[in-house]
Amino acid sequence: MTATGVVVEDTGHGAAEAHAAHVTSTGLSNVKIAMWAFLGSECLLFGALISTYLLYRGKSMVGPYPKDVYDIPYTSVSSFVLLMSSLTMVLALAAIQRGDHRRLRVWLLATALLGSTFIGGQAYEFTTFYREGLSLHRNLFGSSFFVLTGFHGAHVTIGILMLLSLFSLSLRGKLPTSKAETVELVGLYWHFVDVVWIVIFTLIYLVPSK
Amino acid sequence: MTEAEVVTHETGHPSEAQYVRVALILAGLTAVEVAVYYISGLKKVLIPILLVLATTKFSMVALWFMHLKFDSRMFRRLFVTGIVVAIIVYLIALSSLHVFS
Amino acid sequence: MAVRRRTGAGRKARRAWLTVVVGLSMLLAACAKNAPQDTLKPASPDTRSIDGLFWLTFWVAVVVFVLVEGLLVFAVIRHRDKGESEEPVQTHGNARLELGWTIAPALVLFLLAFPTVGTIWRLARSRPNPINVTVIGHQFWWEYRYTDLGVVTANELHLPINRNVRLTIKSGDVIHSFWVPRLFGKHDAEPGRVAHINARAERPGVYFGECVEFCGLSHANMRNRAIAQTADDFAAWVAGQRQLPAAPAAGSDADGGFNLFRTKGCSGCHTIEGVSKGMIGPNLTHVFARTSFAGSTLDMNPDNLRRWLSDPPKVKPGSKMPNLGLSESEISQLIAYLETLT
Amino acid sequence: MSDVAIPLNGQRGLLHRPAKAAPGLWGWLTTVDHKKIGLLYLGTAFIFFVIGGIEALIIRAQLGGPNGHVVSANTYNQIFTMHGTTMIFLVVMPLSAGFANYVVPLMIGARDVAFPRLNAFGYWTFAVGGLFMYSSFLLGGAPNGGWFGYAPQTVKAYSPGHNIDFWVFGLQILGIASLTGAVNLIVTIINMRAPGMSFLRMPIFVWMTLVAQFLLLFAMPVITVALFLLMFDRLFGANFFEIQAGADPLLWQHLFWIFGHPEVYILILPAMGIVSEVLPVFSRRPLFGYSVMVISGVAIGFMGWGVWAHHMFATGLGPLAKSAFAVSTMLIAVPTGVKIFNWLATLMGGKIRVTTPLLMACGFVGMFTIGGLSGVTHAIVPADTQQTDTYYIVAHFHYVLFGGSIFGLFAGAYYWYPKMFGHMLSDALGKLQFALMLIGFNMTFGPFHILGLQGMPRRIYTYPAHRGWDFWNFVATIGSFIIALSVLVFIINVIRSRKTAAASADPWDARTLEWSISSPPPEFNFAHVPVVTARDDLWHRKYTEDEGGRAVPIQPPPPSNQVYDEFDEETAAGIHLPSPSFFPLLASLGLAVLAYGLIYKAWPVVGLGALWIIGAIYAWALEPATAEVHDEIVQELEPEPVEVAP
Repeated sequence: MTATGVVVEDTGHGAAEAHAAHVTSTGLSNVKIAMWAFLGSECLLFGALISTYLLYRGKSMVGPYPKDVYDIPYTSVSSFVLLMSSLTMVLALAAIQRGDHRRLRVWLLATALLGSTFIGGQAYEFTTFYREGLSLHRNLFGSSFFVLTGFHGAHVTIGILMLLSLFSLSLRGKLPTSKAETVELVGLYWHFVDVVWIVIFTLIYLVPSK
Repeated sequence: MTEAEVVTHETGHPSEAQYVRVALILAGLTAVEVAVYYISGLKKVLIPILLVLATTKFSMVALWFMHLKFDSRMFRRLFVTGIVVAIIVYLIALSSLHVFS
Repeated sequence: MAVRRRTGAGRKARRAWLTVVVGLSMLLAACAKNAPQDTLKPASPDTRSIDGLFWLTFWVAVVVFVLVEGLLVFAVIRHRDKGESEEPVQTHGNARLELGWTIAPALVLFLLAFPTVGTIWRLARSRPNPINVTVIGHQFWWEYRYTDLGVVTANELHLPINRNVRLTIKSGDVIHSFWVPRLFGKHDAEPGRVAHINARAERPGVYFGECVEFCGLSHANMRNRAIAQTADDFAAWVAGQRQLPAAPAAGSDADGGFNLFRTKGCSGCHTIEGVSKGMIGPNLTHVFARTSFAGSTLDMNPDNLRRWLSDPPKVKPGSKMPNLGLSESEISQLIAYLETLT
Repeated sequence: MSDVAIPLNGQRGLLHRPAKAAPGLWGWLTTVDHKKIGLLYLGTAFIFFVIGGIEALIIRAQLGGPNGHVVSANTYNQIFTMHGTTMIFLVVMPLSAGFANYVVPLMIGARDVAFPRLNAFGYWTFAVGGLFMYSSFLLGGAPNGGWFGYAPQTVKAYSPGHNIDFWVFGLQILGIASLTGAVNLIVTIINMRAPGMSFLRMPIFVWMTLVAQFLLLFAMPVITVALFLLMFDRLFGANFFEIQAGADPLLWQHLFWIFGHPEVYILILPAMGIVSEVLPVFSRRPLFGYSVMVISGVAIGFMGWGVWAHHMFATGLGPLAKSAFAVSTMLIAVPTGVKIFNWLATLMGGKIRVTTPLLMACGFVGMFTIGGLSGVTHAIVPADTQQTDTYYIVAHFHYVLFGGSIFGLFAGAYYWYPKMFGHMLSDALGKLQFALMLIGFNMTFGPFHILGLQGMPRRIYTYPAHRGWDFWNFVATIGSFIIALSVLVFIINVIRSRKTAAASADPWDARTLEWSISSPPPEFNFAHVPVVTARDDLWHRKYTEDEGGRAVPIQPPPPSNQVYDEFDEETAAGIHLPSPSFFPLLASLGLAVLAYGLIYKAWPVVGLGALWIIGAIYAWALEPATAEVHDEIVQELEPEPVEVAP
């Protein structure tokens, strides 16, 4: 659930009265605590999917097995792409914090493009595996692999949607510097999705199957 | 990465150069991971190395890119609680399902 | 201020105390006359040690129960507002008390932990030279295969007294749970997994049991019986089970039933040694020697057989055996044939 | 609430947003006021409580005597599954959410929750999820796999109909509602406390709600994954639970119970919080050992994650795992015991006003103790292999869930009813309900202990005669109808309460902030945000302690506006309140459309549902964040007038 629909009215420049609602007990912003709590609970979600994969590793009765289909160099490139998208994301955040809206749009677009490249890579990998006989129905490896990486892919796609929304809002002048926190939230979500892929890439692709 | 000239921006966030340097290190670690995967000599030690590398990359992205190093401890507490609960609970579940033996 | 009626408060407290006493007395009147699946009447060494553990925990619980409930009711009655004007002393806490009622329960539980863990490991240990029986749970009946003795039967597990019997628990479809309360604690029958139960009877008799993990429509009709016999009765039973049933005399009702068995499709699901190889339903080679059938829900007699054969799903909803639409005469012939399978 | 809708201040968002809460139905559908949402939660949950109760009566009628045939096997399986699922997901959780939504902001001195529209979305998703699951009765059969739907039994091969699909998607929707509610309440409690309200000055109900919401935050994703795996198995032919493909039948049990056990603490902690508020007020003394109560609540929260496999002692876990989980289950009894002793210490030496909330709270302490004790017997693994899956377990969880949560929630209902509705519930009828419920409850679930020990399995739609079960089953059936009678008495009490005298702001002479404002409170709660100086702040504005430690009213009595929050029309108008919005409701309905589409594999409907949800979320995000901002401020805002809520 990405849209937090918060009503922290932006006091921005010169709004007169400081309502008690905007002064928070910890001085931190509501939406940021909400996002970190949400990311904490997402750890449990991906943890369960990864555990299911680890449980069923080496238990498939029929092929194809991980060794038959995995193309490590290919996947490491797409991991690199996602890693770099974290860099462009954080540069985008730095840009808006400096008030440089043009540079913000450049880096947002770069992040969205890198994310799309990653998703394209995943889609290609899925079709290749599918052609090699691996499917949800084929064996335990097929089920657990596709559901885990599919869930991650869905999260990346939602991230790309949010990045493009930020880009269009910025184009239409609806993303002022005072709204830098919105970009930071999308950034946190994006880095989290990248961090989950770091774990997936190691545990699923690199650690050899029994 | 030197701790010293970290804070160049008045809101206490690292500078752009800092971000690029962290990204290069992460890229390097990924390359090391893939390289280690192919070195047959390290077969027995492969899994610990991979886990260490993955944890390093994980914490670097979290600390630098997600600003956990610079923001309030509240965020760190929320995130780390989720991670710790997940790791403990799923390790117990997987070990009772005899995945590791 | 809320209106306080002194008598109302007293009456309420007494009524609460009365309920607790009534509840407690009901609990103590636990031993109904004939409860064949009563876990409080152990009939094997294992269930006796479980029973011992239960009563130990029970009496500890009773002490805590009387202490806590007594204090609760006493506090409400003794310290109820009798209309005095002054307020009570505003005590905030007492570190020593807190420490006390943290350590004390922990200690009691710690003492309980030793017998518990000890019994867990003792019950899990495999016993010397057992009789091996594979128990397979199917949707809605239990199958037993005496792998060493070459006997296959259903619903009723025969075992000799004072001999270790090692049950290997499996399932052919969903998760069931095999349990004869007076002989052993239950263990789930999980498909794709193998589990073991150590059974041992001390006195001959019929011990009742039931499937105890929800497994579908007729979960309630998936019962079983364990028949403990003396060594020679058991040997006689095994010998009987190993004999092939004699073919029925030509031209008799039984012979008609025999033909119906093969033409109406019964042979496709049921195995009768030397006649058919069907693996879906129970083995019927010596079906009439059993005291119950249809998941041990019906006693073995011609009337129940007739009721079962006329419409099996009505007796056991969801049973895989369909309603074959047999006529009365066909059912009579089939019953005649089944009566020869002793 | 002023009836005149003040015109929006000229900031046209993507779509027009009503400025002020409209009266009548439209006001309720678009409300973002935490009090109205709290009442919606409580009302909807009470309706489901009555439905769940009727299901219970059907079960008891079927089992009243041997070979019962009131309902068929299939109907019985649907009824007992829906009774379990309803009572847990549609009654106890929403009742706790309702009280948390209504009372927590008042207790911490806040004007609303952190994310009002997300709060509305949480309620509507809960309501939609409940109705969606109950629509299964009309569309071919309700879920019939038990409230925890063990895997191989609920895969397509053994549960062919759509029954289990409704269960899977219903729980997914309810999961979204709980997760959004958890995030909302966590941020509210952490970040929106009144000045001076440190963590250790918060009421215990707020603490227990916070722990329960963290348990929800981390437990919901686990069952979401389990349900997704089952959905992929049933709809798309995956083989997570296909035994022939090598799947492990224990995967579902582990995933479900890793959620399942924190879930039962989610069900009990709020009720424990309510009891910790009620007992001090009616004993006229502070809660005994406040900090120990907080620590034990947090300890239960953490240890709740280490005990789940005590639901699986009859499976092939192996002696090592069984011993470990036996010990951890015993350990978790310690903090629970500490809480009970602290409640007793609060009562001991108090001046106890025996009113209905107090009796309900004492009922909680009494009955929950019995449930806790029978719970400890389940930690004894060998004994548990005789007790699990029998009516002994059914007795245990009814003593903790009904004897515990329901008694605690009724204590909360009687305690906060004057605050919510502005008039009192009759104490006499309340005590009648308490007596009937206590007697009926013990008559129903006491005998279950006996039936369980006599080997009666749970979830059997019928049982033969000559098992020794007939008498106690009959007693239990009578008891269940007495419980039904007590609930009827409650309904009568509520209906008749319309005509009772108006309640003052502080009818119980209570201790916490929600009693410092009028009953029912104005929409903005506090005209002047309270500055908190002590724990149980309201009590310390009225009483001080003499040298003997006894409480004595402060002499000379302080002016009433220093104790209670009084305000005039002018200050009330100046307070900015979040504006209503109908997009949360819209987004919730989208979830149901998506779920129906997936069940019947009607891909256009799935597409429609997905677009509907995305559209509703975008419209919600792009909605103008504010209503009537005063004119002189409008000019100073930047050129881009419309702000975006993140």
